[in-house]
Amino acid sequence: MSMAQAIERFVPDGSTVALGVALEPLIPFAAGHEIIRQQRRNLELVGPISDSLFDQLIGAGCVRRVTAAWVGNVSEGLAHCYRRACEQEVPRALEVRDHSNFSISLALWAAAWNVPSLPTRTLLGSDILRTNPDLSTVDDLVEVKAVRPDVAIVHVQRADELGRAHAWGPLGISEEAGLAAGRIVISCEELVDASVTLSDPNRILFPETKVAAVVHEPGCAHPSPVQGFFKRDHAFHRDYADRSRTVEGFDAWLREWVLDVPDRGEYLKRVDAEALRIKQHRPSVPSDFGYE
Amino acid sequence: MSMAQAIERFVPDGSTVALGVALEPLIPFAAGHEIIRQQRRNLELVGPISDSLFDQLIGAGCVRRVTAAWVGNVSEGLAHCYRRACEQEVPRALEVRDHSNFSISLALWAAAWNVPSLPTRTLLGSDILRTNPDLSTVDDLVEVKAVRPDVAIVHVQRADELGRAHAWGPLGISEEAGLAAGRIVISCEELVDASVTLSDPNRILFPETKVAAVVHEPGCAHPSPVQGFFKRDHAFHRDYADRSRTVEGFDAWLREWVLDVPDRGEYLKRVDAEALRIKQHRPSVPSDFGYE
Amino acid sequence: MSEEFTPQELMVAVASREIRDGDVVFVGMRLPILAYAVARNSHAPQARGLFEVGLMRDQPASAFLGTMGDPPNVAGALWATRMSNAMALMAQGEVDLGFIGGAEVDRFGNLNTSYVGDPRRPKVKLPGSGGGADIAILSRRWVTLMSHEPRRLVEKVSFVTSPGYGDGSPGWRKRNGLLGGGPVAIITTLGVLRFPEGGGEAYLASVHPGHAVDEVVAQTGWPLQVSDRVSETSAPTDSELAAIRLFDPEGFWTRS
Amino acid sequence: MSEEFTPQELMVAVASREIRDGDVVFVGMRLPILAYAVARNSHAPQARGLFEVGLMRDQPASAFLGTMGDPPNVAGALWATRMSNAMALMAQGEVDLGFIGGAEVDRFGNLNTSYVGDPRRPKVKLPGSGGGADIAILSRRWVTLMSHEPRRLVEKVSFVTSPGYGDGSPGWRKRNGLLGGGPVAIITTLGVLRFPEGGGEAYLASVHPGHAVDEVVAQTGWPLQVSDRVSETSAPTDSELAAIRLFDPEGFWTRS
Repeated sequence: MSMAQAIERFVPDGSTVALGVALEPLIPFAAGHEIIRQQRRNLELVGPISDSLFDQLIGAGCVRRVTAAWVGNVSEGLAHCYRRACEQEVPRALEVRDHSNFSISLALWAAAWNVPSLPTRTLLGSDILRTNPDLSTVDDLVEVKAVRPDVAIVHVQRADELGRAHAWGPLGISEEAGLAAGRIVISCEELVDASVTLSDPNRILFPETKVAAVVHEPGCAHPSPVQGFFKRDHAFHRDYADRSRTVEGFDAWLREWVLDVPDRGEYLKRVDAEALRIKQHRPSVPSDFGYE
Repeated sequence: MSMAQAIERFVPDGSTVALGVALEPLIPFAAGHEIIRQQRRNLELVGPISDSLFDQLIGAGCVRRVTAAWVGNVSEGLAHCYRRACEQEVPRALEVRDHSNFSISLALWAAAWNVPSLPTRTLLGSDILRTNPDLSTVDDLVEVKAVRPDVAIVHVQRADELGRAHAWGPLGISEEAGLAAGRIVISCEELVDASVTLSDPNRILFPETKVAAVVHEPGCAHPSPVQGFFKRDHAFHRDYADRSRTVEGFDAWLREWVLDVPDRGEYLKRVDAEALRIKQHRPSVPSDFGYE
Repeated sequence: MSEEFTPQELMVAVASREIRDGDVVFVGMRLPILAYAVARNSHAPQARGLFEVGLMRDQPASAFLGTMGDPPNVAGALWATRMSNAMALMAQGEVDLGFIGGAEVDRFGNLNTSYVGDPRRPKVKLPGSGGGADIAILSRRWVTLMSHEPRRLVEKVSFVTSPGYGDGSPGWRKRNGLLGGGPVAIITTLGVLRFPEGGGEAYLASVHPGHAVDEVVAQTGWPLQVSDRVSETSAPTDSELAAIRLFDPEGFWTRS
Repeated sequence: MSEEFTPQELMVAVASREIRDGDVVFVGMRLPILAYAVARNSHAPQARGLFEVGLMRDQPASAFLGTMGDPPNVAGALWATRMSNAMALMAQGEVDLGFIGGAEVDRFGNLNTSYVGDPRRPKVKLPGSGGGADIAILSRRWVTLMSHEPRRLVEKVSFVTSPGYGDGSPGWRKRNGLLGGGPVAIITTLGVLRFPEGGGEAYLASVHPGHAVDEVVAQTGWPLQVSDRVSETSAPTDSELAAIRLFDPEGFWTRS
């Protein structure tokens, strides 16, 4: 399935979408750009941090609510579209449900385990408790209400056609986001045979029964890094931070990198992907799944 | 460190010990046998199911309390020492805190996250709620009180000297048991160089800061299986089930297989380990952890 | 009846028919593992098996399993994970069918696998719930398999490990917050008991070949209701038997 | 002072000295990553770094990091796991020291990284907590680094994202159920503020070379208490500077 088809089918207007769940790596920018091109509206974004993908979706007017621990540009600081939305309702008003990293994870575990909320000792004494209606205090514990995304979009290093996805490196809140979501859209650097994924069932991230689509989308995560495939494109992040300071700058950036780009293949031709490609391989030592 | 030293140092009388946390595979029988030889007393055992290791420790008089979902012999049925302890206080009275598989996992997650309890929708309508004081009902939810083992003893396929352990196959409640425990004793089939374990940090089961000891103990898990190393010894389980039906039979079994055996090396000479050894290898396809 | 079969083989065949194509099946140990294998090999090629040890499979394991954690069950698995993740799927209603073993069952489908007699000083200490209570409460529907004896099919279980329809009153499960739908069948060595739509008291739906309704009633520890349309259980087909014997070649589960 | 250094380099050196050998350090982004690298290279060879993305390391990464999730930080990691597992260690009190960045801090060490002004219509929307609130509440002790300006060191933060000592009253943290010990230092571009044993109001403990107490007081948004024993902050040593420049060769964090 193409990314355009996957977004068309599985991210309707009004969806609650988990994105960027591995934190800084493996952020599915290509999915976000397709959402923007398809002019989705009234989305709720769910994630821990987002390293400018949330900012782009907000700036493009796709987003009604953000449920997140941090929205910014990890190496550059503030998120300018996010600021404009919160401070000036430009391009539209935005509801923010603040979390910490730990509490957004617990909100997803609550949904994964199908309980109304989970308790934690974090957030006690924080004003986050005052502004997010999904958090409440009982005795010396905070109750974190379940957050159930309609769909989690997760980029991984490799997957097979049937949705068995292998990801490695830090996983952030990938697992709970996928389990909590109604369904999962997988995007992958490499589409591999099932003999590869099933050779290591411990590395399979999700039950295939939750996976609605597999999109073979190399370079999906640019400018975020992909262990074994791509380094992070720091300069690209800096350029985005600079240009998104003004509405005009952001609009020009969006035209150049999203609206006037038909798909990821075309996008990658405009990036020096070779310079970012990881060339020295460090294969893991295999595990023996023999049984007889 | 030898298993004898590890048990001597990290499993004092009165300890709460998590064992058999991967369920049927990787059960650290050698650790249990050493606990019996060292005549530990008043232990609390924590685990999901135990496939006769708990039964042996109970029959040997080491155990004051069992907090578990199931105590028996997975292929053979009832656990005879466990029955005698519960029904006749032979060799001593035993307190049982019944759980389901899901709730014992949650009890350990509660400890891992340092909250007093976690809620769940399982166990509603079950009499388990009536007998286990660690479970209570609030509205339509069950609160599962945290269970914090002093030590978790975990057998794995390979580990390095510094405690980075690789396990594969189904993991049951290994992760939450290790995180919940005050410390972890690792036993491994293969003691490997750190270059092996660090080649795949995603497969490292625990933070090394929790690992108190690494014991190189091949065959530790016999008669339970170890993916890639040993098949399950069904006949051995059946023999144990038959002989443990009576106190006398159990005592003779215990002398033969535990008390009169100095260590695991000697034990393995009395087993047809070659027949159980897994000989056909099925290596996982490596993942590329390259970064530049 | 095309050839001889054991009571266990019949039970496996009947159990396999409870599996619908596309079901996610929470597979217990012993006979249900075989039932899953048979169903996958015949009418339910799209079924998925979920094992509480932390595995999902499509194909049955290609060698004999003594336990669900045995190495052949891991090789080729679609997911090897933590138990709590498998339970998460069940808590979300993503498990269509579960199998539970039991030592005792009562007329409302409540199972006891914990204590016969007073739990403080039991006459018999049974192994406990394992995942049984979880399946009984959380799976969409479930089935239990049991030897048909008056001491096993009892008026009232002395301990409800895995709840069926509780006291049998309408809406008992919903009123008590149980998410799943409850038991749909008790498959015994003599027949198949089913429950009315929405739950309640078990009734005899079919009698296995070679047995009679009166005999089944006599072997049941409560006055067993018998369906007006009680039938004879269909014997295992040749292909069902072939599959059972393929996956249990030495009769470890079905001939002992 | 052996050679020229930037204010950021001094801050990194000072921060690294907060790390004790054997500490598990919850490493934030930017300057703290460098501080961890410097400490490991000098007085704290047994320290471990924990990253909220889900990593534990001993050795600092052997190539430049723009974020903690960059590939060089994964290669050679001691544990690559889920964020919630890293948080579990911190919730258990297994994290000795945390670093938190902040836009605003007040006299009681409360940090704001969320909203300047009314949260319903903020003057400035800041990125939010990330793991900041978690570290502030759960780590045994923590440190923040900040540019020393009156608009950043304020009388009262408009929003407490990451609590320090709350309203500064004795026992505020304990009374409110906060597990960790709270902030121990605010390392700024001008000096180092510390807190009395048991928490309370920050005081000026040392002034960076080239700056004066009066200047620091003037740049602080509340009447800053000054220690009787206020000293000059020790400049970065040659080896500290060498380590900083080894891990930030292009001055991405320390020279911009």
